[in-house]
Amino acid sequence: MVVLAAFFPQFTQNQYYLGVAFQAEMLMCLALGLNIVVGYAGLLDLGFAAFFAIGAYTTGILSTKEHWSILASIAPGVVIAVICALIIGFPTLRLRSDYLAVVTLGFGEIIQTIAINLNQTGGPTGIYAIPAFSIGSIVVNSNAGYYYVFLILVIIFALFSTRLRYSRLGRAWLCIREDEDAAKAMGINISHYKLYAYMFGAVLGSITGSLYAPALTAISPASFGFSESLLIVMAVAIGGLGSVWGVMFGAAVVEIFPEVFRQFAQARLLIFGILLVFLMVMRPRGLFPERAFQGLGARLRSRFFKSIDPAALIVSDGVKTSGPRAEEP
Amino acid sequence: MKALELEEISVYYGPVRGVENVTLDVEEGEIVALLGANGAGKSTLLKAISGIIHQKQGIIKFFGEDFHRMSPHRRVVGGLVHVPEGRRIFTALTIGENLELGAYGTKTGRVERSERLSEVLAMFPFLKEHFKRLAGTLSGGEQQVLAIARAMMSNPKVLMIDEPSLGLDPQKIDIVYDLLQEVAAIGTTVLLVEQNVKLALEIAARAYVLQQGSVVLSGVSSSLINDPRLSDAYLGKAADGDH
Amino acid sequence: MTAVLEIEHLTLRFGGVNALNDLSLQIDQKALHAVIGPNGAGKTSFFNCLTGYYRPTSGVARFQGSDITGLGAAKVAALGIRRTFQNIRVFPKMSVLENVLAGGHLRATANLLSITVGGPGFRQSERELHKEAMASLEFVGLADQFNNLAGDLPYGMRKRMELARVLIANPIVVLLDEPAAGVSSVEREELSRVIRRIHDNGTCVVMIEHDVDLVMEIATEVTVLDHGRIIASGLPEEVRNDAEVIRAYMGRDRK
Amino acid sequence: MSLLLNELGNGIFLGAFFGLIALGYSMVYGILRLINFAHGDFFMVAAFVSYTVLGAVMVGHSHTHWFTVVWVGLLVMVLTGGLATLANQLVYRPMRRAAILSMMIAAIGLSQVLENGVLVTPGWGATYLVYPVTTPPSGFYVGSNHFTWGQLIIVVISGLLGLGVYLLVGRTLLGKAMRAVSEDQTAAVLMGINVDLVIAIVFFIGGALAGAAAVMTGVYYGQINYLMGFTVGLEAFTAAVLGGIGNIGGAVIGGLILGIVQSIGTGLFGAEWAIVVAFAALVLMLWFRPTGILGERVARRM
Repeated sequence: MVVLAAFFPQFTQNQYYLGVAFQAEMLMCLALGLNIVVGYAGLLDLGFAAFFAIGAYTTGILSTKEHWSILASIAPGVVIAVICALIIGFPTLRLRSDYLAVVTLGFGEIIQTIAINLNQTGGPTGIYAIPAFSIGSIVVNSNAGYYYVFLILVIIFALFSTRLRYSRLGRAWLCIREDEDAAKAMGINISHYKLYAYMFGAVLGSITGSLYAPALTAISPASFGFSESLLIVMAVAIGGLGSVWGVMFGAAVVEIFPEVFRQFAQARLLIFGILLVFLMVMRPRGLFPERAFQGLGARLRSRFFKSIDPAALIVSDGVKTSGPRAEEP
Repeated sequence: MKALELEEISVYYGPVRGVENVTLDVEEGEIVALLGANGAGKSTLLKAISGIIHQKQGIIKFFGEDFHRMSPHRRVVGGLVHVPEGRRIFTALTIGENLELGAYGTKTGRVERSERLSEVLAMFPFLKEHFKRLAGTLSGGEQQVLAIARAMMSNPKVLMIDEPSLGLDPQKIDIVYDLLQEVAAIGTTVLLVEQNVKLALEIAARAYVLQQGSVVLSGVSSSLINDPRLSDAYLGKAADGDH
Repeated sequence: MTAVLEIEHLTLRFGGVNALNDLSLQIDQKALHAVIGPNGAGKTSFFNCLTGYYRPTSGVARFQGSDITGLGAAKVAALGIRRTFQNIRVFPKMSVLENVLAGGHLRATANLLSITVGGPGFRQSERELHKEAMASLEFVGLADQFNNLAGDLPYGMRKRMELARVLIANPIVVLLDEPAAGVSSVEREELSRVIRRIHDNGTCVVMIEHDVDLVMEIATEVTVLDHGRIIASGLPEEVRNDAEVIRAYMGRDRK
Repeated sequence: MSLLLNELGNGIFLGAFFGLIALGYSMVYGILRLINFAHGDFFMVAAFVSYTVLGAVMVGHSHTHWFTVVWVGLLVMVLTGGLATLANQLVYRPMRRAAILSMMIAAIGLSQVLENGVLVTPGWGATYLVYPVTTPPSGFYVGSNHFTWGQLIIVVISGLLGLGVYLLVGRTLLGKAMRAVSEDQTAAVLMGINVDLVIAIVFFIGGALAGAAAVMTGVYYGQINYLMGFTVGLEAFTAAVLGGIGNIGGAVIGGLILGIVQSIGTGLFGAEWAIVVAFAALVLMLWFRPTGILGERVARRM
């Protein structure tokens, strides 16, 4: 699949297709970031686009006004995003998670409002003439080029998400999602780990934003509103909460579906909403929840921890049972 | 006339057995006790009868009528009331409001409801004194009294009550059991779940003993009370110690 | 005699009700201590007070000499007091192995940096933990179930998995809330053997159990609670023949 | 001083709207623990429905018949209540056992359906529509501040509706059943309460109140838009949380406080910062009193 994706620009020179494709990749990146918060830790974040905006605006401002290189501007974006995640997360993570949904939603609105109303952010028109992304002498200035940049980013994020998922961090998040009381009994500090989830989500969102700015060369507040946050939530919810593959699939559907049905114009979002509701009623955990891709995920994982093969650790002289024993020793 | 008939009732919680193949019956006007240690399936059985959990198989008849497809709130309207374990009174409502809700299902008019209310309050004078108090401020014993009174508001044919003595001190237990006898005296059939064997057998005519989800013993109270198998069901078989 | 847990005058009040009433008790490090008593006696409340899920109204609980009253549940767990739950609390959407790994959360040494950026520390720590987890699963006889979802396991196996999840943490004290409730007689044998082995390894076991046969079989000390008070305490045989205990279980005559 | 009085008056006026919509959020949350994100859109749909109905009945009339507005308002209340109930029956009721997260996502989906549904409906669409009826500018002075009769009437109607709900929930048998269901659904079933019916009624009442707020919004502001539900819904929910969600009195008080805070904030910083002020108030509130002004602390038990 990766190979297929790698050669996609070779098959088509159609800029429209390439544009849609890299938008889809971008949404995958964002969805992978949100998946850490919603899918792993089970916290509904409805203002995720705020972190996307923070990355995009930091890069936009630094590269146009201060003439920083795009690559260098990623770091300050990440720092600001993490600080924002702490500020908004710290007071609210103690609360019931449904309150968090509202507070994050408000945070998203606040960030957008700030972007619209400050001079530094260019007001409603935003920032334009953002320079191209470059590493050394390689300058990326075509749709195909950004297609590859985002392809690499998707792969990095997917691997990173998988790594987090199968670390003590990921396990702690899942425990919190499944049962907070039992998680405490494992010695997991609930509020710390919720904050971590929130911070990691912010980092991925912000990096995506930093690369989005040069890809479009212009950014404006309209791209970072609630509807963008909503698209990301939908990608995660449709694909399957917590599943890296599912989330990427969901992002592709969310981006491509409305494009395919473009001739229905406005009705496509209506149909989309109906499908989302229908999906949640029928499959509340999404199309491909975790472990639906068990085979693939397990293989990826064993590649990851080459030397850790639990099956090889079964010692034959252990107390091995599965079901009733024939007789007592 | 049989008030309740259960035939081969089985209930599972996912993979976990609740009760298995339980058959029992309760005559109209009778007090019958369900005994057994914790986890034996007594509460599960009551929940299946009142319909708040689904039985996997078996038939439940209420005065000869099959209850199978009837939703739980309609069973209450039909005259079968269940006072659950832990009383489950509405703590944020006043005593009076709790009582009024007890008559919710029986679609009587306002006048009849207030008549019924004064009847019940006459039976439970304590509640009359504290009519406007929040139910959450009552002590355990008082809450149990309220739960019984609330159940009586609908003038039930059958009252099922789960562990009325739970967490109460001895005087309160006496009060609650006196009340249960009064309730039975006015013709209400009572199905009583109780851990406290002596207490239950004192007021019940008959009893069924559950162990691990099945009926292991049943009979009239006077003969059960001296049956050694009854104490086995609680304190284990090894009465002489086998170490 | 070294008391690992010292409980002094522990009282817990809910609304107007005393769930625990002036409980004082010492539990020896070498003990397999059973807490029994009729439904509603306050046994689970007692566990919840010890493990930081409830804050007692008054009284003190000490663990290895230091005060743990009012510490949060995660902190108590970190000290080495681990528990199981009455209605088993597994993480249903995680695999059996991962459930157990989660139990070893605090033993994994990888820090945020090595998890995110990489380095040998992470892989090393994960490998160690996986080994430990498989060993714990073997200990309870579930090694071959490691890749199944915890939510798909039958009840008895979930109970054993919960034990493995406790064991991987190398706890000093384990509190088991009704380990044998609702399991078949075959599984019960399995559980009782596992509990005894945990105890033989030097871990202090405190268990709430209704199966008096099991208690008589494996416990070294028994405490009987009724209405939030201790009504008897001592060796299993003593407690069993105590008139008050029989009364608490069988009830008393009225008036 | 006079400026403050003016902001206070505007705040109460704004708060009346917030409070009405907040009631719907609060009641549904109280009973299902669900943040019904679609609630603001019930309000929006109600505005469009009333626009069309009023437009139809006003044809040929040169001046406004307020009696007509009232009965159209009542009709719209019933229709919006019906819409909310229908949403419950079709979406939330089948999801009663699903995770609350999935329910909230379904609610967001429903909100999208309603917004885009209005967007594609012929005659409605994306542009601002001019409401067929508006309140006259005549009014009265308090000191040097001018308030219109329309504002006063709207505050009074909102107050009466709020009082009605308060009495319904507090005094009637149905209201007691609602509180019983919100505390303990199983115990409520054991009282013979039809829990599904009670939940449906709660949705109906919440929807009806949103319907009333919609007609008054249209009449007062004179224009409606398919996105109007979103912001107002957000603010109303904030109001519900401020007051202590699940609490009837709290919703009204939270609405008033938010209205006043926002109106003063707007006076100080400008209208574009209104939503920032609202959320800053919310976050501050959650810092210091996580359960809201009237919310009680839920006992921490396992």
